[in-house]
Amino acid sequence: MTGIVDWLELPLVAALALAGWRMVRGPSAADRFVAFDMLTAVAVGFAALTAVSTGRAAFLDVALGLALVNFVATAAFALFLERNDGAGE
Amino acid sequence: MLGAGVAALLRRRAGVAEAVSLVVHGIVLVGAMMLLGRATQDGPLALTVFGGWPAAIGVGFSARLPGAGLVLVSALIAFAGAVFGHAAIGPRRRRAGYDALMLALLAAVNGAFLTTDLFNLYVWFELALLAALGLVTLDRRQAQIGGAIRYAAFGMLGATAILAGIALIYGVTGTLDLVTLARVLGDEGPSVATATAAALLVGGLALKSGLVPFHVWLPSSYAAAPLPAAAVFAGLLTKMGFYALLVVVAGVFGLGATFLTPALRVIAAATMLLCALSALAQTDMRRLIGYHVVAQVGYMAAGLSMATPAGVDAAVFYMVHSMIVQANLFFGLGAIHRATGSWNLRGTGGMIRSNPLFAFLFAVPMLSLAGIPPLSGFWAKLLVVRAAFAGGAAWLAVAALVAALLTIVSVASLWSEACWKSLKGRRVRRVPWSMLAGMAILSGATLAIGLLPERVAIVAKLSAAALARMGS
Amino acid sequence: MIATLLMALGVLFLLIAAIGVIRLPDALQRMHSATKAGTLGTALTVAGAVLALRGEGVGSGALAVLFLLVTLPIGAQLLGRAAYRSGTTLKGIEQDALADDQERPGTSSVDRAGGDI
Amino acid sequence: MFVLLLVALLGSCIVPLSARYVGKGAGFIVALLPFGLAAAFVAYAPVVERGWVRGEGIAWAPSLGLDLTLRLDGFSFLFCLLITGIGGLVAVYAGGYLTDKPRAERSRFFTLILLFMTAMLGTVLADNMLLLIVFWEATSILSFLLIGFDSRSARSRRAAIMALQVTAGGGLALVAAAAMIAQVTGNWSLAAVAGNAPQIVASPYGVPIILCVMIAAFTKSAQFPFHFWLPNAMQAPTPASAFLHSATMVKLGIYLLARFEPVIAATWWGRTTLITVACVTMAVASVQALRAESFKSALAYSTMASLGILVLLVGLDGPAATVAMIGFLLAHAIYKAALFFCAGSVLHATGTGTLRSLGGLARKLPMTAIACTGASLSMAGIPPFLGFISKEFLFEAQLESSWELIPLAIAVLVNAVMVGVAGVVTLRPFFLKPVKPVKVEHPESVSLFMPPLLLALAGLTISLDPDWITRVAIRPAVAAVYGRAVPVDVSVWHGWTPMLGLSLIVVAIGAAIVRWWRSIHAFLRDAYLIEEIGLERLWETTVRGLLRVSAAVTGWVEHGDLRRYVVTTAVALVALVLWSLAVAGAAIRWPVVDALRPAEALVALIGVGGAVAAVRARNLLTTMVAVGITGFAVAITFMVNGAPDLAITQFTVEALLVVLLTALLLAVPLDAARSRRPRQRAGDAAIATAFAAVMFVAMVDMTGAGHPTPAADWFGRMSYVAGKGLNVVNVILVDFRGFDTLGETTVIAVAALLGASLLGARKTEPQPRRAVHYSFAAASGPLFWLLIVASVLILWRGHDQPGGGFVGGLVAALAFAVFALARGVRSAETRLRARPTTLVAIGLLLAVLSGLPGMIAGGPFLSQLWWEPPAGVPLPKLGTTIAFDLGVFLVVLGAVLTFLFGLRREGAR
Amino acid sequence: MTILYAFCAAAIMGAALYMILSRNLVRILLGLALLSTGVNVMLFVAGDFGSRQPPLIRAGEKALGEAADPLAQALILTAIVIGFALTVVLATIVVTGWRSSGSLDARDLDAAEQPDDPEIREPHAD
Amino acid sequence: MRKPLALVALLASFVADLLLSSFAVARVVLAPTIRTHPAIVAMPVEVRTPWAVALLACFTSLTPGSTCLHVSDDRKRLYLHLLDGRNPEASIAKFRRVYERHLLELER
Ligand code: NA
Ligand code: NA
Repeated sequence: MTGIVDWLELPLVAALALAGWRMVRGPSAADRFVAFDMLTAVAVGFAALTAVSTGRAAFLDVALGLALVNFVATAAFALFLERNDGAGE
Repeated sequence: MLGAGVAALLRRRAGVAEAVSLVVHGIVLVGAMMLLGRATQDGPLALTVFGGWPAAIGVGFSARLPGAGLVLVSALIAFAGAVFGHAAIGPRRRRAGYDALMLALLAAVNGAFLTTDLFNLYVWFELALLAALGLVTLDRRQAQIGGAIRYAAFGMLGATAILAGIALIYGVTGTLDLVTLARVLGDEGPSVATATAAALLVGGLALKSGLVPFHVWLPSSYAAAPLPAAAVFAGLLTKMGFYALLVVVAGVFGLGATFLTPALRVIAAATMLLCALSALAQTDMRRLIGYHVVAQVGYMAAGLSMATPAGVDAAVFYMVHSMIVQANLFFGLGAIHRATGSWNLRGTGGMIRSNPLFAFLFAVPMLSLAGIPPLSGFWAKLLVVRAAFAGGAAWLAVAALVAALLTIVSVASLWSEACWKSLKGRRVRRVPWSMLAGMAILSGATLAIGLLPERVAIVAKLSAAALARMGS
Repeated sequence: MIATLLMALGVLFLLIAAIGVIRLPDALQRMHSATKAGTLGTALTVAGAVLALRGEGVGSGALAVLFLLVTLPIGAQLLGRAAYRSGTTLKGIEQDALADDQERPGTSSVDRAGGDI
Repeated sequence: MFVLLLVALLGSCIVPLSARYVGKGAGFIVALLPFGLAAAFVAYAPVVERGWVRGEGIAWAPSLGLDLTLRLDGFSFLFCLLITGIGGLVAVYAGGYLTDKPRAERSRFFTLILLFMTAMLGTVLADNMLLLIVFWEATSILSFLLIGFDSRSARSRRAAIMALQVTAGGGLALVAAAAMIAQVTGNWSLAAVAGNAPQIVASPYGVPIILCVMIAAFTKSAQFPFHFWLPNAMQAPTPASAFLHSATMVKLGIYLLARFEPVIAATWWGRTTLITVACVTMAVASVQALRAESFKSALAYSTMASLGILVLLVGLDGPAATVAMIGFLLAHAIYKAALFFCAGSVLHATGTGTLRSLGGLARKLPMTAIACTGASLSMAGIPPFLGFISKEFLFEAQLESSWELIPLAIAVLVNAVMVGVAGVVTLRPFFLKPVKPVKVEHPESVSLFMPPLLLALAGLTISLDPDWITRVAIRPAVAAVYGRAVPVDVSVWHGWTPMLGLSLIVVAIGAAIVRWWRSIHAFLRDAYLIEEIGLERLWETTVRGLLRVSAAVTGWVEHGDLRRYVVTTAVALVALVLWSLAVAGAAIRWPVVDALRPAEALVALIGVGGAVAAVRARNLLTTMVAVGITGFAVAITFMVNGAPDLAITQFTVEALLVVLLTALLLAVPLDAARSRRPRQRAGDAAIATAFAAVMFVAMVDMTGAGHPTPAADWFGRMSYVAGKGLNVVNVILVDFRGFDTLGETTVIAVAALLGASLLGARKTEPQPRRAVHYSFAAASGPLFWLLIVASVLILWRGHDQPGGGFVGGLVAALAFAVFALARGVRSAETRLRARPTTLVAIGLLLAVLSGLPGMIAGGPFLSQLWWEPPAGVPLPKLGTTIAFDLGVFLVVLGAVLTFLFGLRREGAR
Repeated sequence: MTILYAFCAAAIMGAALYMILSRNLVRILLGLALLSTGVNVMLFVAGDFGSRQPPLIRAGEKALGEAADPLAQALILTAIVIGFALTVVLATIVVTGWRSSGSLDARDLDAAEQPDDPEIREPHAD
Repeated sequence: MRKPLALVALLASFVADLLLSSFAVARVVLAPTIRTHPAIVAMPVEVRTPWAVALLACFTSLTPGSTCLHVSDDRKRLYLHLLDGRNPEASIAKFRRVYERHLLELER
């Protein structure tokens, strides 16, 4: 099992690299944030694979945490793009 | 030790009322006295490991020297600062959290003085950095913000260097307990990793304590903080850095590890000379004294760089002296500002006629700073000069004496401008009693050390011995 | 075996999503790739992992997938409008029902936050 | 003796208070102290007379080498008599002189004078060199305070500072000398110096020691080239000038030289140096004395010349020189103090001190005129005054010593000038006709004319009946200085000797000077070149130059450019590391190369790629994103290497940084145009590369050393057994190293306080708010609760599973962030109900309090207690760690929210 | 792997230092954040990461088996949080500075360098 | 009894759509040349309750080739970004058939 998982990590790293590339290249801010979303998904995948390769479910907790927190970052990015913020209602 | 525990607890109360702050400072002072008593009587073994874990495993406080002695000094300064602050700190600043920040700062400083753990030391440095930043930005004036950015950037740089050094040491030894480290590192010669770690720690701590050329950010930060805080900066913050330097160089790595000595000597000489020289041309009093604060650290480093017990002894004595004197000098500047409305020498004057008691209380730290006997500064400088001669670095002694002459020149003109010169067209106001009382506490301490230096000298000697014993 | 298959599929989708993020011509289209293929890939991978662990951590895994399913579309909507409004270049757009939206600056005048940076 | 010093010290502080209550007579009351001391010292006369030395030692600070060893020998005794005797007269005189001054000021003056007297006594009595330095520096400081006593006058202040600069510099030289001597001999005793002379001279410190002693003495005794402070010191009130700057303090240098004579004489160049310096000083002083316009400065320069004579006499060898030195010391002190008193009286009476404009005062100040005449006759060396005897000694010493004629010639000339000055200062103000009538505002009073009169009288009586003073003072003093008893014959008439001839020559020349003083004076005044080349100007130029250098250096170092500061610091840090590596000279240990795991390697390299991208990005947003990639990659690296706690924390922190930093970026311009020139960038790149290289090498060596983990292993063994937790990291955080965490929590709390203070005060005007995305707004409620529940779970499970207070707090903060983003900061604040800072305070208190139960139970602070349910009861185990973790949770939550609310408000402005 | 990680830590720190040497305050801020990330990696390298097992004791067992270095992790955790706090505080100060001076240039911190004018009386420290 | 059924149907069609949409994207992405025909279209909405509108927006965002960009202020129109906008009417009709019907039933 572990061997296969190790191999599965490679495409994931490739995905990570691609997302990172888009994140840095842009060209627009929106592109970067799309890439950030992608990055989150890849990281969750990593957490799942690590859980399998170590046999510890604890890494699924990490996956959960990631899912929780990155949405907020995405939202913040989006609001940043719209330049709209929670000042005074 | 229990007293320290209670004090540590109370210190952290985020109380904002001045009364709470004053009471806490008083309690800490009493606790610190008990602590020093324990430290000198029981030897350096009074140890509390928080959480009740075995020594070298948990993080502990140890009432060893010189830390315990420095805690007493810092408690004294903080208490005097609280008294002084009665009139200097108004309700607006108190609402902004002045008291809580000062208490946090005191907690950080005392934590650093007492801790037995390298990483814990780093945590206290960060706490001190943040508390100091809070005090610097308390008034949110533009100059303060600029100073704060610089302060924060350099604080983080220094902390990073320290943390990197800690990482290397942990990687090599797998432990963070100071005593264990001293034993482990003392057994083997320097390796690339430990030598780098030592240099990083020394660099980071030199940055914290303001040694040349790591000092550039420091003098202006004194101009930015509200006065009693600036006094505490001068008295405690740079000395906290130097204390850690002392523990790292003389304790953890041991005086036998001489690979740092040549660099330290150059740094010390440069600090003494450059900063004493820089002080000459300053007209802003806070910057003037700020440069002297840094120059004084140079003297301590000179003592430490001798890598002899006598040198460490000198450094510890110098620390005790300099903490009290520099805090007091800043108190004095605050009082002058209160009376004349100016921080600039050109706008001050007439203090001796309007506030003769102030003039006396101010003269004590000034003369002590200049190293005039029989005040504490003289004995401190003497010990450094002697250690330098004895250690075969006569040039360092000469540098110390030249810097002392520059200091005298600068102090004399400060006295002349602030106290003697008459202030045309403006009435010089009375200095409030609370300010005088705060100064009196510290001036009294300076006089006491000057006239009865034996007690401090013994503590310094014991400290040097305790540091030397760490590794055995 | 099923677990491995699920994980492989999930990873594959993630990779495809990432390729989409690189290859698709504009931000809004890339977003399609990231949210859809990405969500599916993640869900499959986590499901496979839970299976491989014989049900251990099923709570966390299920919660994570659920949360992703809830948040990814919302994130996509947020980003989508934000991307649009920040004036990002839209390649080959054929119809724009939002063209009279006040918030979007002309694509030629580059907003300091959006635009090509 | 110790008691006497103590009495003097206390008396100096107490007695002058009387001046606040007593008017004119205060001087007499104050004078009781010095006179009483004088009487007490006279009681020692029998001891001293027999050549005994009285030493007293009290340990003071033995660890510093400081003990209170006092030593009274003939030389000290002579000084003590002079100090107390003249001190008393000065007090009396000052009582009359300062009648116009406010009482407080008068009292202050008396205090300073008496303190000065005490310091002088201490200096000459001290045997321990440290003790001597203590008193020596005290005289410098008191002199500074007295010269600047009239502190409103800028000239006074300037003169005081100059005097202090010179004399304190000399004091430091003395400190150096003492430290070196102690280094050589291991001993601080002054008396032991003479005995150790060969050892001192032979040591490598020999030359520096002698030079330092000479510098100390020359500065104090106003010898060339350190002489210029003395004439300026005449800004001091006249009683102080009389006491400090002529009779006593300036002679301390002579005292020191005399004590060190054995050491100086042991080198081939020592005596030559002394004599050369003395001759130059005498020559300069003579010229200046004739140029001087005012009464007091003429006296000052003549004092300088006299000090030159004394240095000359120390330098000359043979017993006669010593006898002459002692005799001249005594005579000079007596007549010069008297003359200063007279000068002061004239100044006081007329308000002017310029010699040319004075005249005819003999009628108005008759007693002063008499005193002045007497003292002047002594100064001029006219028999039967004491000055005559001392001058005879001087010439005898010259002739008997082994020196050439030049010093003799100069001494003759100088003495002639002194005759001239004595004549001028007596005849001109008192007996010659004034150019225009001089008005006398203050007539002379008893306290003003009595002291000079007594001194003038003393000059006469001593020479007529020298027996007592020779026996108790001169002879023992000579013996003390010379090292053995020397026959001393003090009498006016020695018969027809060569010395008498020289005296006659001197008087003749002096008379000529008096006769043609006006033209000589005018001629010399025109010679402005003298002023141009004056050392005083050189000194001031030097000090000004130093200030300029200081300003330039400060400007150069403190340029205000943060970048260059960082450059300095970074370069210094790298240099420090390289230097210590070079000194340590250790070789790199290479680690065993382990298998490369390709996926993880790629992740790590992506992290580096993010960092590189951050460096290259020109846009702040891109930079932030790139930094975020690095953080992400690092988090994944943590995760795949067995650190779920780190990963989850790092991810959460990255997300929060996005939320907070986008708020920052909303406020500032995103375009970060290049702020550095290409060459600067290249330099920076070099620095950064060097830094990275150094760190890399150190880390390689570190891993090469292996990873001993004694503490970590212990934690692994004990975590569940002692800490009741399965998650070892969390147990370390809340229990084993709970104190770290407490400190860290305090860090966060302080950060929150800071954020509240920086961000809280500014109230923003309400802005028209654009609607956020509809679905987001709708979903924010459920999302909020989902996140809250998750955060509580993370907190609760933290002890056994990844999680804990920190992450829990961060996640809870994210819940509020969702709310703030979707519905605005204000509604998030409303939902929170409490102020974030309140949460912080409660949390901190909770964390601290959780350490108390364990303490009450007898353990140290932060000992954690556990309650485990009885077997079979389905309750979770409870520990104080949970309270601790909850405290951390609340602090983190409150702190993050403080910044979240504040920064998002700030970003929205 | 260890050498690679060491390289990464060093490279990240080097890049961070280069950013800190810039004159744009926000770049400096981000550089400092990056620097603390780099140091955290360094701490990680300092710990023993011979195992990929998390330092979690398996249910039912009393002691930790083979696992990554928990102490290093605890230290990094503390360092992460402290670094985060400092970054945020610095960001706050930068924003405040931007609001009051309108500049992000590190050279414009000079205001703190100028000695105050004696003629202008500051508001009293009350 | 209708409501749970509607809910199940809704979720089922959603999961199916998620799979489909992922495959659709994969096809586009992996094609040798990228050929897309993006468009932004407006879709009228019948559901009235706020949560139903929000859900509709979410579902449209997860289905093949469409993302909701904006909900009009009066909640009567959704603006969708379509990856394949060559036949917008058909796409809109599908959304209304698949999702809005179930949502309307849930709304009752
Ligand atoms: Na002689
Ligand atoms: Na001769």
